[in-house]
Amino acid sequence: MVTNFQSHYIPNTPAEQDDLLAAIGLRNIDELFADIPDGYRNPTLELPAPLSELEIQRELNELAARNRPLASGPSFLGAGSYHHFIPSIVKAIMTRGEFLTAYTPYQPEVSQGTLQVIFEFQTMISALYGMEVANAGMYDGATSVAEAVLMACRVTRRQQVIVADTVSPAYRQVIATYCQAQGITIDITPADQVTGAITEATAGIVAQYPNFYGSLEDLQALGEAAHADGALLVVSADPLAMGMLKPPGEFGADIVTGEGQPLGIPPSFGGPYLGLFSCKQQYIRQMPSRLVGRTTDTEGRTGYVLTLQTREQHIRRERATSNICTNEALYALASSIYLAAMGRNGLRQAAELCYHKAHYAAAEIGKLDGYSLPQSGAFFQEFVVSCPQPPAEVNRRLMERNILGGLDVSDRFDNGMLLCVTEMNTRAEIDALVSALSEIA
Amino acid sequence: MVTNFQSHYIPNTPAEQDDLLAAIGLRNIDELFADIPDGYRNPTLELPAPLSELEIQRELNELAARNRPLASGPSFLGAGSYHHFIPSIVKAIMTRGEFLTAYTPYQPEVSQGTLQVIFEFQTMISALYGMEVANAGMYDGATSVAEAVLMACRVTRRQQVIVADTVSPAYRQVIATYCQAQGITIDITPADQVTGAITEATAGIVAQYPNFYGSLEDLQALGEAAHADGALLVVSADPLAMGMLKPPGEFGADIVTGEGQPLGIPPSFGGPYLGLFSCKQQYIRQMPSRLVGRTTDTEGRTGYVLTLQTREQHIRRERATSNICTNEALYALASSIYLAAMGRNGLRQAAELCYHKAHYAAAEIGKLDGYSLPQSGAFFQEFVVSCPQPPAEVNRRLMERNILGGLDVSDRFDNGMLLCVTEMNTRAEIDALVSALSEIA
Amino acid sequence: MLNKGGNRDTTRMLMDRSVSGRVGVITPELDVPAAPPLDAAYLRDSLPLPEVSEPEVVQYFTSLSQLNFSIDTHFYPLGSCTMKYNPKVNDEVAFLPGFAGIHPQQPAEQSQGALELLYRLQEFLTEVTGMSATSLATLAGAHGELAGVLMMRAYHLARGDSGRTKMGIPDSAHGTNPASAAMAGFDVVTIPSDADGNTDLAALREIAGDDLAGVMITLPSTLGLFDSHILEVCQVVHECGGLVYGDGANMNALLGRAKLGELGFDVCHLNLHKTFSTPHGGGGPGAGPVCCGEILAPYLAAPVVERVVDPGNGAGEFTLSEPAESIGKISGFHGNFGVLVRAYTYIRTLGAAGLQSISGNAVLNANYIMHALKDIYALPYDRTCMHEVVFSADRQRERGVSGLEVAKRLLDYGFHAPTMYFPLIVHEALMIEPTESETKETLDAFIDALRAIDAEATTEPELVQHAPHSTPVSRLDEATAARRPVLRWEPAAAD
Amino acid sequence: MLNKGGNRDTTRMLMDRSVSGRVGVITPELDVPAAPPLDAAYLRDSLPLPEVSEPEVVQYFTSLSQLNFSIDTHFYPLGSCTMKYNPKVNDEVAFLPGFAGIHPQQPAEQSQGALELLYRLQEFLTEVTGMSATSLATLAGAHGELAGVLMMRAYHLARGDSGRTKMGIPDSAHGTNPASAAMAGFDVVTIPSDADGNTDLAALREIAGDDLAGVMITLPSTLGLFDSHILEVCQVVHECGGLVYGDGANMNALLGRAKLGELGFDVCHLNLHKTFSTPHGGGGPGAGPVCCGEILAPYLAAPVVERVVDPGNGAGEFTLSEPAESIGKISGFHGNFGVLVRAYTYIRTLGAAGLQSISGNAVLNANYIMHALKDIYALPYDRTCMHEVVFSADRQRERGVSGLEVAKRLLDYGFHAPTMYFPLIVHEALMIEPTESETKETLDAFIDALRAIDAEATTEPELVQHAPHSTPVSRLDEATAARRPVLRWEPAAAD
Ligand SMILES: Cc1ncc(COP(=O)(O)O)c(C=O)c1O
Ligand SMILES: Cc1ncc(COP(=O)(O)O)c(C=O)c1O
Repeated sequence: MVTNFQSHYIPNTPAEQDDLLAAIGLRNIDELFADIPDGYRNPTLELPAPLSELEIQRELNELAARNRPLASGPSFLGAGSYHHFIPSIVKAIMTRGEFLTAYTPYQPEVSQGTLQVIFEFQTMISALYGMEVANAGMYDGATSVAEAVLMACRVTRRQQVIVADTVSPAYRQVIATYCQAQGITIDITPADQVTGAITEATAGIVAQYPNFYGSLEDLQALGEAAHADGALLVVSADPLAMGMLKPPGEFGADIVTGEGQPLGIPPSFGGPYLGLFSCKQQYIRQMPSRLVGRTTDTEGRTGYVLTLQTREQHIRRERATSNICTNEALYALASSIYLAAMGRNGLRQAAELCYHKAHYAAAEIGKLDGYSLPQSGAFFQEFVVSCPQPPAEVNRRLMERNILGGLDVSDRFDNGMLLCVTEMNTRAEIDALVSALSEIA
Repeated sequence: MVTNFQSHYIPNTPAEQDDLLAAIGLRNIDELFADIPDGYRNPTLELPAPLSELEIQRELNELAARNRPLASGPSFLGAGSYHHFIPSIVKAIMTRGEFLTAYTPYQPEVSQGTLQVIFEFQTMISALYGMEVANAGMYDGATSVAEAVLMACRVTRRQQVIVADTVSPAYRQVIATYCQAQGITIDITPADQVTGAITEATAGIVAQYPNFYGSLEDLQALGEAAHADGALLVVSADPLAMGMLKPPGEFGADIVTGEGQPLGIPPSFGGPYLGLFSCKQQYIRQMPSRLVGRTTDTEGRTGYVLTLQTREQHIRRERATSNICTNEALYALASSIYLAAMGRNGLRQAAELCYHKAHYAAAEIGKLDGYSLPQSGAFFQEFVVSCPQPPAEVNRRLMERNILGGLDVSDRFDNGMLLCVTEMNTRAEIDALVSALSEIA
Repeated sequence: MLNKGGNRDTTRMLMDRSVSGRVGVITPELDVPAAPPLDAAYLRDSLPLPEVSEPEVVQYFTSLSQLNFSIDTHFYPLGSCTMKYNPKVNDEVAFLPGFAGIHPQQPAEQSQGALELLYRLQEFLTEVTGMSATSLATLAGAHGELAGVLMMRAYHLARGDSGRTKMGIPDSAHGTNPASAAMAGFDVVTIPSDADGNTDLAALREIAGDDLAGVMITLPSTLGLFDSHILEVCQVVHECGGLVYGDGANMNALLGRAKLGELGFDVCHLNLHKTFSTPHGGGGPGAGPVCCGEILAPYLAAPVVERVVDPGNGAGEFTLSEPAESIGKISGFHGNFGVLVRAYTYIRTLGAAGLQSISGNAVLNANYIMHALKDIYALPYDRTCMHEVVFSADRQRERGVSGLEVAKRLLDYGFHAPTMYFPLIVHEALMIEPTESETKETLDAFIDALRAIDAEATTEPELVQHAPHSTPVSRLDEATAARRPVLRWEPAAAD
Repeated sequence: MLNKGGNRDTTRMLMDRSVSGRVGVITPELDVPAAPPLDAAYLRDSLPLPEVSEPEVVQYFTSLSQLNFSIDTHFYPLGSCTMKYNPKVNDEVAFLPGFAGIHPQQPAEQSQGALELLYRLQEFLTEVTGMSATSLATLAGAHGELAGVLMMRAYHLARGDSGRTKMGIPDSAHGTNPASAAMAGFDVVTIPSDADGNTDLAALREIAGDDLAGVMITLPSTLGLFDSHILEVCQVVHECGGLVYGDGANMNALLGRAKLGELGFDVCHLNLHKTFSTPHGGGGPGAGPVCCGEILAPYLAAPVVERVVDPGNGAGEFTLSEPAESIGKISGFHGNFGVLVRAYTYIRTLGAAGLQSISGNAVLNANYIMHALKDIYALPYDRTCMHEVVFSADRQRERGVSGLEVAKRLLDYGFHAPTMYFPLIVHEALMIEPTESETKETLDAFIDALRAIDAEATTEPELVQHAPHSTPVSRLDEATAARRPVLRWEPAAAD
């Protein structure tokens, strides 16, 4: 027998519950659970006692206070999650109950809000990447590129994929996880040897743009080499960088994925983020997850519906193009609001700010004794610095000055630290970093 | 000639502006301002250069960081603005654009949301105060009681008002400001001498409940004495205390006002707050400001409208019952949500928590060497402590321990400090205060 | 008839939904020993508040909100109200714990950021109006008016000039002007407008005597016109020893185009909820700061923020203070701080060029509407308007359709109605204020709608007369509401 | 036709509104020397994004939102989706700068609060499911399934048991189950349900061999039934060397009523966006943590949070780690942290008694609906249901009205439709899940609506067949949408 607890989230009172029970001819709620075998029913649940909202607020504020937010001091950590400006309107709109507390638009007549937003999203993501179609239904950047690998294999009916070693280590691991049971071989190959490694068995090659270490790969060459052997070029591209960079679509990429977080989504300790996924029109029936299409209603009015659902798990089950059901729709909304607000000029300006500030920082750090920039060539907002000491130590000493340093990439570069500079970093912050580094040297 | 600035808040571009100008036969915007006399047109405006939203956020965050929020440590300051719990739903709902960006419901057909909320508000405020009618249109607690004084004079056609000296000093000052040009005499009278001071010339007497120093006045006696001479009893009452206190209406009060801030409104450095105003039915045509009434539409459906508008400035002009137009409607919404959520039981519990915690704190402080409680008698959540040192000094030393102490009331009580304890103060905080005070003694 | 989804059905009020035992908030357990109970004479017996759960509260209020028109959802050209876009960032910063969570009486050292913001805002508004000093303590436009006219009174009295009992107010003035003047003890004298909608100078001269405390002038006027005699108006009033009060509610037209102080005004208020875009909230909160010239500065309402400079190190500290001859405290604390934060943010976002662009576009948009409709709707004053245009529906009236009905019909077209029947001196007035934050497309759609309604007035007058047809409720019986007022829920009145 | 208010007219898409030169966000000026320009080969020529102002963005998206049904505005009894009230406090805390503003890779010392929260949540979910360990890295239910079946695979392989290629899945299962099994390389074998809606034990025994990796059982099943053979099911599978996966999407029925671990499940996922009330967001984000018993714990997806105790002072520190035999990393970072914060908050708010009250009321409400309607709507399995009830519209079908049409007609009554045509084994299925957070009044109104629609099926079948009639759009042409897909805005396609 379970004691009753009148929660503020459960309207019906014990008296009302008794009314309902009486209507169905039962005496107590426990009788509803008679199918649970004896001995297994009503186990004890060892959980802390419930808290009032006042106490909850206090507890969560205390937990939150033990983390250092990026905005609380100069921060130069990127590496897959970025500190970018988010206009206030994003949160103001996405927290509207009509968006927040709806679900997948299965009933299009009463879900045009969500559906039209997704159609906007598909439009803008296609535009950003220079691709013909984009979906709206991937979890994050990592799983998106993993799904792209699976799709490349489906499209080409080949089982071998080459992944450049400049792709995010996390992405490479997730690709491996997704492919482990599919008989797909993943070859992690130095970026400059990828074109040479392609064969007629290659389903696709995977590159990141800018790559994990900040540099810009030669997508043109990769695409030509891949296509020459009937393989697909899969690119994972930073969507914000698309504000200034030539999009992968213009280099002939077949599938372009990305992490949508830079587009109006807070870093939030790694999630929820948003997987971006776009491809050439000819492959749409092999695409994973959700697509929204435009159509008309019985009175000829324009409307939007989920479409090409026969690819999806609820129809195709084990032969679906992916198992995805719930995804990150709310963040497709967030990034749509973000892109709408930034617009053509704002996104370009934001990208340019990142570019110039990062180059200023790199140039200044490059001048410091003991520091060097091991990579040459074009980069966007991230770059590797070789430090005079182990990056962990450098970071520790930066944090003494309340500066969050970069990612330790000493596995690849001698005392390498991957730094990221965005439009959020003022010149004063960059100068503070440079002078702190000079003191640490 | 003014340079054009394309703000993100102004959609039309220079090209579109030119289209509009062409449509009306002008060449530039300056021509629209030809009526401004030469030499006065387009003055220079010395203002700092505009900021992007990113920079605005940074600047405002910096300014905000230089203030100490009540929640950042134990806080025992009340004295007219209180630290109470606000359920998250209040902000979630009141920031909805449909409420936030509407105006006074002049067009009832498209303002039923605001109107029905106000009707709920009037209902709940009447209930809280035990009064027959409440309006929704006063600025704050101080101006509300000042308007009540003016109304008492209108109702009685008398020009003398007695204000107990236990009424908030700020309220007394605002009453004086409002009455300065009306030929009304305000007598500030010791609370225990008010009944004796009433004459047939007295329009009304004003008491606060609990009074400014936390104690509970004998409203019964005040009401009887006032009514015996045809004067009105005006009470300014803390609405949250009404969760447990007998309401002024039950003591025969004629006009009951209050500061609505405790009902779900953040302290916000003193505003926006919410004036509460209620009275007996017989006086409604003398009430100031806005009232919403229930009625029906042409199809017999229930609906709500602004009513008894002939009292108001837009109709009655210089003979209106007050000059109020814009007031604090959004906070009437906030407090309606608050009261709906707290409900019968929650408000009582909140009031009881304040009561018990304050009494615990008072008892513990009363035991300390050097401290005493100069007031006897019943109190709610505030009480005066006589300190062994000047309150300013005690407060300074409390703040060294990150404790915000009470208001300095040494003008009235020897080294008196007015402390407030609410449901937000944990026992640990109270104990920390007590032990800090004992160290300071 | 179809019901509307259980809980979310807005026809049931909170008390109709109340069920004994439902809980909307859980409060913490008492963590101190219970005190002896309060004397029963002070304890209430019953607390007739509703008992509903949290989901019901959210669903009910959310559903109610959808019954409103608002700027975020509808074009809202309500004249004299400046229903412009309200930036979300302004709300966001106002909710920062360092602003929303601070106590008005905490020591100044604990609130330097807030005080500095107020100080800077005082400076900004002083600059925008061309005045010398500003008090932020007043909570709305009318409240600012009250403060301003009390200051005028105090000024005259301080000079022993106690015979100035009259306040001149144009016939076009907003109702708050005479109401405020009356609260300040003045007798209101109405100043007529001349044929062009300007102040009738001859009439003004007639009342300009030693019993005139001053005049309250709205600039641009509520006819949406810039008074082309404004310099003379100020001169006439000053010459008789009076003062000129400026109702700055319409300042959206003049930002960076003219400064009231330079034109000769002695004191004015601004409506931050209009010109400076803090949200109207269904009827407030607003803020009505008062700005004035040198001679009136000592009388400003308390408190004002001062910067006290340490002569040693030059560091400034901000404190609240009371002007020497202050009319006194006029509100509980220091003004509607949350609104002031928003206005500050707005000004910082726009700067001088942005403010000038606002007035330019606000005026341009109003003139565009004026030109597009004046062939159809009567225009009592055919001259360049400022931020709003006042039409008369006289020509529609001839076909049996009133201004009110035209306005109501606009609701069916998805537009909020203009202000109706104000200013009082224009017959069947329709006062349209588009603001700068609307697109050309919206203006065009609105113009089309008003043209279409005019056509309907000929072809289907009943359609217009009985509008609106597509709103949550139709025309409401206001007469009965006022005759037999039902002002709160009562068990018997439940449907 | 009436237009809908200019800017707020949702029929124009962003690109339709775009005007060259309009600006939605102002970016800061560059405050460092400009770098040499990027090699032109990397520079894009054009960026075909819209150009709109901030007010337009707010108004457009706000207006779009109003086209949706949602929990906050409508009863949403969508079966299998647990559309319960989503507490606002959960959102509020998730947005705290100390949560929303932290980087997933900042040093553990800079994120101890976040890690401790994750650690505690792992413990809570382990306890709720009666398992031994939990990984929070999976981003939705299906993602959890994938992780779980990969763990089963890894377990068998680690034991050299490589012939287990089959995964048994009931015919009533959600589509994600077979899709996930396929992604993990398994051949799906369908297990039929018996006449009572339980697993057909005989059929299960038939497939239980040494090629069976395991089964994926949803409990309660998607028929809304608690499988009364569940102990035997687990036993049969275990006896043949297989493992039992639990799809915990329906855990709202069982919170504190039964623990999957105790019943014999080896691994399961939970849908935090269902059972633990994080908002569904129009289709996500969710979170699908995986909980498992001792034997599968080494295979959990990385990372998990560990508490490392300093042996010196006993102080604990939280770190991310990778389980010994982990199937690997399955998402970019550490899971959908913002969702996890919400679920944590929910559990802390409710405690054990609260969770039990949820399941009790969820099941009670579903049974109440079942009893109130089963005389009218066919009930394929006439037994106590759990948190949802699956009817068949067969009897309405006889009168020419399909389940889909009944569902669409509910929209006119202001209710979201139930899940239709799922589970696949029920003809004309209507799957209704009321959840615990709805009032009796709402349930009654919904019951009345379904009874009324049944009556309409007799009296006015066309009314039902062509429903909905009162929604922003009517029935949409899905066939053409799929045949000639238009998946993005194109200039030519503009209306
Ligand atoms: C011209 C004019 N003056 C004064 C006011 C009064 O301002 P408030 O409503 O803020 O009191 C208004 C407001 O409607 C107005 O339009
Ligand atoms: C029974 C069942 N299993 C699995 C899932 C998949 O969960 P998700 O949508 O989070 O991937 C669902 C969700 O709809 C479900 O109802």
